[in-house]
Amino acid sequence: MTVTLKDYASPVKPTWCPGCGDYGILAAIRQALVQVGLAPHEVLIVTGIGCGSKLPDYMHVNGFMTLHGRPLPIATGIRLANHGLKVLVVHGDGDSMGLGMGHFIHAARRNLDLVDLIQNNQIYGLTKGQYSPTSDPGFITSTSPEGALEGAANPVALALAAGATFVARGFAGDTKGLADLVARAIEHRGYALVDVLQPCVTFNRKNTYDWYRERVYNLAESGHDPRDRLAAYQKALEWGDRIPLGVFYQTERPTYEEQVVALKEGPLALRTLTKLSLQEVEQLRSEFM
Amino acid sequence: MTVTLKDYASPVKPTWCPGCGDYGILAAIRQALVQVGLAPHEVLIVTGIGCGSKLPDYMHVNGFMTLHGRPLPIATGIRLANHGLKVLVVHGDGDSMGLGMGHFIHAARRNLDLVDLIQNNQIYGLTKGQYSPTSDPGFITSTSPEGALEGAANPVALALAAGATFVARGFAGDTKGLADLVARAIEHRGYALVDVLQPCVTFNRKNTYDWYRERVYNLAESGHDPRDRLAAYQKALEWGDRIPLGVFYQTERPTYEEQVVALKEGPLALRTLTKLSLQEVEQLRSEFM
Amino acid sequence: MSIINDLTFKIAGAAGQGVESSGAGFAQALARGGLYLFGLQDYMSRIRGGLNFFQVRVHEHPLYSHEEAVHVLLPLNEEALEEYVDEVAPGGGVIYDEGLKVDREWVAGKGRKAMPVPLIEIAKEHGDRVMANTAALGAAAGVVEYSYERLADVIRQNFRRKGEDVVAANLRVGRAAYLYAQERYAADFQWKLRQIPEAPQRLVMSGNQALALGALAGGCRFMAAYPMTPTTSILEWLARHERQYGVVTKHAEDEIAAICMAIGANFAGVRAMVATSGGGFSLMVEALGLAGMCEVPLVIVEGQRGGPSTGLPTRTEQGDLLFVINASQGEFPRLVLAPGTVEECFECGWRAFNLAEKYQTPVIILSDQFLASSLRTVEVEAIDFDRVVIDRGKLLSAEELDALTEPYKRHRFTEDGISPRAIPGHPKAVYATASDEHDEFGHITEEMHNRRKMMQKRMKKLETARQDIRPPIQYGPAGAPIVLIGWGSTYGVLREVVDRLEGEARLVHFCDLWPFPAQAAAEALRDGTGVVVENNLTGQFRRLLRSETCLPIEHSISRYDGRPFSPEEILAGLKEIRK
Amino acid sequence: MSIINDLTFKIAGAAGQGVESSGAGFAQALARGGLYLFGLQDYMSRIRGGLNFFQVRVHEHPLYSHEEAVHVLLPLNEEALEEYVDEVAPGGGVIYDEGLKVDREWVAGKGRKAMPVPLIEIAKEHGDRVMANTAALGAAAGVVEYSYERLADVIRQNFRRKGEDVVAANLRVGRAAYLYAQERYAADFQWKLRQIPEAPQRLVMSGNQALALGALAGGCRFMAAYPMTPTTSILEWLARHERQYGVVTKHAEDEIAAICMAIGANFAGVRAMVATSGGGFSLMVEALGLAGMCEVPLVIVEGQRGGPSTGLPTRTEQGDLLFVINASQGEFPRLVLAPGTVEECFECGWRAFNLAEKYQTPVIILSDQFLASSLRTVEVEAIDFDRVVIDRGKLLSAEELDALTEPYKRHRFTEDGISPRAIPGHPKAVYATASDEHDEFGHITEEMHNRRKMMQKRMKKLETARQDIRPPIQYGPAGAPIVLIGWGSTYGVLREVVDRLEGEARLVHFCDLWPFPAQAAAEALRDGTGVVVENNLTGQFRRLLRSETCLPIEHSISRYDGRPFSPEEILAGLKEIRK
Ligand SMILES: Cc1ncc(C[n+]2csc(CCOP(=O)(O)OP(=O)(O)O)c2C)c(N)n1
Ligand SMILES: Cc1ncc(C[n+]2csc(CCOP(=O)(O)OP(=O)(O)O)c2C)c(N)n1
Ligand code: SF4
Ligand code: SF4
Ligand SMILES: [Mg+2]
Ligand SMILES: [Mg+2]
Repeated sequence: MTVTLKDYASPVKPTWCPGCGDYGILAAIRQALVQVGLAPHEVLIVTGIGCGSKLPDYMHVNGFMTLHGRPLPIATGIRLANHGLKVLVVHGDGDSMGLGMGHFIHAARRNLDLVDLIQNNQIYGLTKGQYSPTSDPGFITSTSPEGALEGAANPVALALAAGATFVARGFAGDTKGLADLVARAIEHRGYALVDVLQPCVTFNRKNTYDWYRERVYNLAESGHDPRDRLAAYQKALEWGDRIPLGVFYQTERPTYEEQVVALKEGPLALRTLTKLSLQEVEQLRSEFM
Repeated sequence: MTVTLKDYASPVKPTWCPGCGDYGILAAIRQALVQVGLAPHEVLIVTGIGCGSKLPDYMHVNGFMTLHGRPLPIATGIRLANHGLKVLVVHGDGDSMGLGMGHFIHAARRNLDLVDLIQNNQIYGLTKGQYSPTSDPGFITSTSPEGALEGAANPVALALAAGATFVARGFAGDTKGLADLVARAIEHRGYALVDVLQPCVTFNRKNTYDWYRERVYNLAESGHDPRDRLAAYQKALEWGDRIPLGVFYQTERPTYEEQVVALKEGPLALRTLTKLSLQEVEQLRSEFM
Repeated sequence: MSIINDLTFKIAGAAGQGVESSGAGFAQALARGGLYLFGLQDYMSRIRGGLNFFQVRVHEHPLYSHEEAVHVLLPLNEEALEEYVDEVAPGGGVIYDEGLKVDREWVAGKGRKAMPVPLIEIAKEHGDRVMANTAALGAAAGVVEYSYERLADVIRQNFRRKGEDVVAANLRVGRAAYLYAQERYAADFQWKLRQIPEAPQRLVMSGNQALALGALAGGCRFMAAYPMTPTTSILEWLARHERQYGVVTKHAEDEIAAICMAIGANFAGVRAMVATSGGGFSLMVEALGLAGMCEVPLVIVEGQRGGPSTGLPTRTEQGDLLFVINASQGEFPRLVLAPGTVEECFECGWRAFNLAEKYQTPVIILSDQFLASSLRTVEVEAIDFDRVVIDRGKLLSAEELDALTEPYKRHRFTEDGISPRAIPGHPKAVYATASDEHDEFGHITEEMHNRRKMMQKRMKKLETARQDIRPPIQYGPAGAPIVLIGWGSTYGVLREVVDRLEGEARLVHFCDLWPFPAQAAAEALRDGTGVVVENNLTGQFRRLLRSETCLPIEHSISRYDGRPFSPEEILAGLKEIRK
Repeated sequence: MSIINDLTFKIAGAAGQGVESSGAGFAQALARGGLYLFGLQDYMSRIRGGLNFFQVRVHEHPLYSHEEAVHVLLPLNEEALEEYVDEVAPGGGVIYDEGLKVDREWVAGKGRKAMPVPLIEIAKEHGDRVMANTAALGAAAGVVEYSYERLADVIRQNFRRKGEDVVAANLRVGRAAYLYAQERYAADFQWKLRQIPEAPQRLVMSGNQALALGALAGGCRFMAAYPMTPTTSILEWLARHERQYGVVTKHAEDEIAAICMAIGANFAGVRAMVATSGGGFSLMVEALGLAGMCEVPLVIVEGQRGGPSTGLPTRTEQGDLLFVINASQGEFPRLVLAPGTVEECFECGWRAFNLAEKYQTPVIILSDQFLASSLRTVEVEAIDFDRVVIDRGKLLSAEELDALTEPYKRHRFTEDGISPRAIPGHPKAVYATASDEHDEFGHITEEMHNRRKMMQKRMKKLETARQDIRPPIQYGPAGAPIVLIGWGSTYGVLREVVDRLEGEARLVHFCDLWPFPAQAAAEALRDGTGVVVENNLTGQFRRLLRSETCLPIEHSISRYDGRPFSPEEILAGLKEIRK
């Protein structure tokens, strides 16, 4: 039985603003899942809190809409409990680069087999337009009346420095390209970052569809070699007139799950839970005698 | 009146294990402060919780021994309240790279004028020897009985990716060299990371004085140009047989404090707090009419 | 017969349709005309679409609460009309754009007046389509025959930044709609609004605004926060005033950082605060204890919303009372204030900083979404800047420090538990303190006797602070048989209930909650049938009262669907109880 | 006259001198001989230096508490001798290395026997200098004339990993010191220890160990934590058993991550827990509410230590009771269990997982440093693996899911509030849930009626859970005039006090604290003079009792210096009260 887009259809209507980049991301994720042939029950999407984090409500899929900033550690627990599930983390730039910054770095170095997709609109959408860690310096919002004073957090550069094994950037305005990228991220064995440029048509009047379109270019087409970590880092620092899209870096390293001895026999969640055997009890008791 | 080492002397005897690398760091910090000519009342050392974080108790200086993982945001508040104080953050690898990872990245991109010194013993000392985010992969401890399964967090690489303006590494076994490095960090205008390799003689039997001594070499002597961010990144990834010490990267960028309009007239803490003037009251009221 | 200056106006529509700005503009126009108002906001956790409303009750006398009945409904789409038409009082009317698909018969059949106006057409003809909301306000004013000039004032002010032309066009649109509606519907519409000649100017203010203003007046010079409904606007308000009032604001990377920054700033000698909601406060709990332990002053605004967890993020609740009183490991002194009105918000705003510095410990202001976002007209003198005092407690001046003859002890044992405080930077008062138990100097020690004295010293401050804790506010006739007991944001609605019950009920309202004013509470509650009214499910205040006074209050009225109480609802609840 | 099998032995010295390992070894040797013991640990928050001790009380009958008087003191340095010599009972003695600078006259003048032994010399002569602690244990055994063979057993076991030679050398050292001390001092020393022939084997276990063991037995298969005294050893213990028992442990990057991981694992269908102390729990507060809201089972061990903030990180306190009961914004069901003994720790360990899955909500096990680290001998059957039940509540099996005919509703409204639960992965039960208020399917909604029903549904679980809440345990004669009231780790000491007061007092001990067993409490406390005994300053349990039962207990005995109660201290407190 092949999976089709219809399998992922949900009756719930998105609450996003018309034109929001999140529609493109939703379409791309659905498309990617169909491309790789995963059925809804095989997939679990973990999100934070923010406009984009409502995504699992808008498709037919297992989902857990958790806390602002915390989907990554929750996904970690899910993967360790059931590495049979394909886990996608989907969260905003506030989620991932604000409250969740620590978890983000640790997830990258931990290399669990999951996809980490950032809906990066460079703004706090759901709380109505404050600047975010990824906002361009000088960006004026209600909490940065004199313009953002900090250097922007760069998910791609940070993931590289943290040791991520797959690092990519997509654009919500290019559903097709994004779907391909997400499909590649799903197929990557290990932690896969997909930083998605996502226009927020309501609160970010700077980084619009047009603003991004004028700047983005394709890394693969430009001859970038995704096995070269240093080149990837150099590309990661590029931002402004030209913004690279595509896979910055990909490498192989054992996943965390693979290395956990207790998981060698298969997912924990699928084992039947039984009482300790008499022999086990005896052995444990002997520790205390 | 010149400042001498004696000015920083405290009657309190350190509780550290004999031979602990923290003694070297304490000596280096005192030495550096004397070198740059700062008196104890001009300095404030903010620490977290861990063996090394007890440091302010062992010298005569303003200090705030705060929470595990939180000295950076506390130091941020202190700097914004009184940028007349020279602020040093001193904390462990658990502090800075575990609980405090998010704050670390944000501190680096924020570029407040402060020194961030990590007592990096690649272990949790005070809680008796669990592996830390900076532990070498494969390192066996009570919480990593099969060896640490994650890539080590690399403070230098992360600080570079986050946009830090001064990034250095020192070694607690070389007090003199470390003192110089700390002095340079103090004199740097902006966020200055000093990642210090600190032997824990009790719990880290791998990364010992000898282990480090056999590997460390001096960046400056090796011809590294600290203005080259890409080269710095390349050097940052070096770890194993050879471990670079010294300044990886230094650049100039306006500090955060400099950009805050409300701070242009000098430190907030030194202004006299008065009631609003009649005119101010009138103006504020008019907003609501 | 006309009903003059006593009505409720409700504008409702999708997020993004301008419900809030229109409602606020109309409210302002009414306040300018000397009328009192109470404005209630209701919005969903989404940026576009859904259904929001802004409801303004208007009167000649001061108002403290909304009420359920609506007299003029202004739905901006069909859904809003359908949802709210039943709230319209018999004889009341619905003003809507002619273009909406509305069955006039159906509305009339419900006994409500359907008053279609070609709002979009008028906007297009006299200005631009985007001015349809101006037309709606104009029409509303026309139906109730309120002075168009007052609305024009507000239009002029609000569109000033967009240029002369925009102002002029809006004025034309508003007036055309006014005349259209007045001509067709006013004669047949019972409710009227008239401006009060020579009425004094008043302020229209929300709880958040009053709090921010109070904080600024009270010397707050640093605020760190992470955006979170319903307190984001406090940060935003102070950020807007950063340049002119020398207050530094920091949108931090998370709530833990925010509270730590505020602790750092306070430690360094600057009055600093944070504002958040329950979820953010949850993250602040560890650092709260740090402030308590190290005796660092700190002001925290906790604006409650529907819980648990993310819950109902844009709605109201009083679900965090016992949480904030007991939050963080171990025992240390804290003060908790729960203002009930805009005036109390302003006062708590500055008072909290005095208490925090006086007792060198955290002070929590417990607000909620309803209080934070509801608007009220208040007299200019009620927001009393003259009464503002800046009392920094035992803060040592540079001169006092110069004169020190003994080594400075940051945590000196004293009778009242409060140690003279030096801010770091003075050569005579170089000290380090620690979140570990410490001695008088701040040095870490585990020694038992010191420990006991330090615990006693810190907790002594809570006892000392009782001198500054205010007894509950009582309203209504002493000896009334029913005693309504409330705290925080229910003040207004309970006051209204007391008024309506004319002698049958009185109100005991708690603003100062911790240390709990047990004795005053026991006295105030001695007689009558007590009814605790709370916006939560488990009766948290009732439990607190029992724990602190052993007074078992039998009755309670509770609501926990994210919506504030209406007076009607409480009256119904009381009827139930008295059965 | 000799006193047989009733003494307290105390080894004290600097951190790093081997106080803990020596004490534990000696304890084991005694337990092997059929004796009962209670071992109390006391250590500072530093890795080397300072002053730590390990105190072992020994008896022929089961012990539940330490007591103050020491009979054999084994100081490893001068400081330890000076600090503790006064605790030695008249006639008791001090065994120490000849090389220590000790004024024998001064010790003798205090009425204590000075018993110097050339421990280091003996160690050097028969083995190696590092074996001085073995010599010390040998000497101690010699003085009380305990069977050297039992000590030898333990030496053999503990040094096995270091090779034959090391074992042999230690055995020689121990024996030499034994003989030396016996020869010189035993005749003149009153206290003796004799092994009990044919006594059954017993377990020597700490609270942490019992908890970890109980959790493992109860099906815990995932644990995430961030190291924090006093619960780190739970993580470490499970980590050691990871390979053999298929339990995954994760030392997380922080406590927030730890609880989130455990929530993720539980959500995915694996019994998972976290362990921390108050500071770490503070950081977990937000996610606690997530589990409550999304109905995810979760077990949290909170080992209390001296607060507030970092406080006294290696010491004990019962300061977090009201915090854990009220933590997190909004209202949701949680259960709180506070075991008082090693046996209760084991039982709570597995019971908590059943409760968490049955009610699909967080269960908190409230322990403390004293309970976590004190050792006790318990009968093998008391750690009762047979009674362990694994009850996963309304967890739907794959077969049940296959048979579903209607769309699966994760949060279905039911009579008892508990919805049948599917773990994600089954094609018939694809669902998403949210920390926002949601409908039965898990979809986000702000609708009022659903909200009220969902709140009621969740809180209904707390009512349903009352069926599993146990009444307080009563010990001692019914009708005794004094009623000692305690919770958690004070069980043992209060039981001892009851025994000593022979009929004058009884004990009411609470393990299950939330939902509070109000009715059972009221019944148990009806008669007698109540005295609440708590390891905190503000009387948290007393306040809880008042809030839940309106029972005002007049008397209390409290301690808040980070040290556990001794029976002597409570007896003195009672005397004070009875005056
Ligand atoms: C602990 C906590 N703090 C604050 C919030 C309020 N909050 C909700 S969404 C959000 C930010 C949203 O920004 P982002 O993550 O970029 O998502 P977007 O809305 O832009 O998609 C914030 C601050 C929260 N829910 N929880
Ligand atoms: C919130 C919190 N979690 C855990 C702890 C316990 N703790 C104290 S120190 C420490 C780790 C120490 O490691 P590190 O930061 O590397 O410092 P070191 O002792 O090695 O100098 C931990 C986990 C704590 N104090 N606070
Ligand atoms: S506010 Fe921005 S991010 Fe949120 S739904 Fe609207 S367009 Fe999208
Ligand atoms: S445990 Fe390690 S880090 Fe801590 S004081 Fe001892 S040597 Fe230093
Ligand atoms: Mg965003
Ligand atoms: Mg360390």
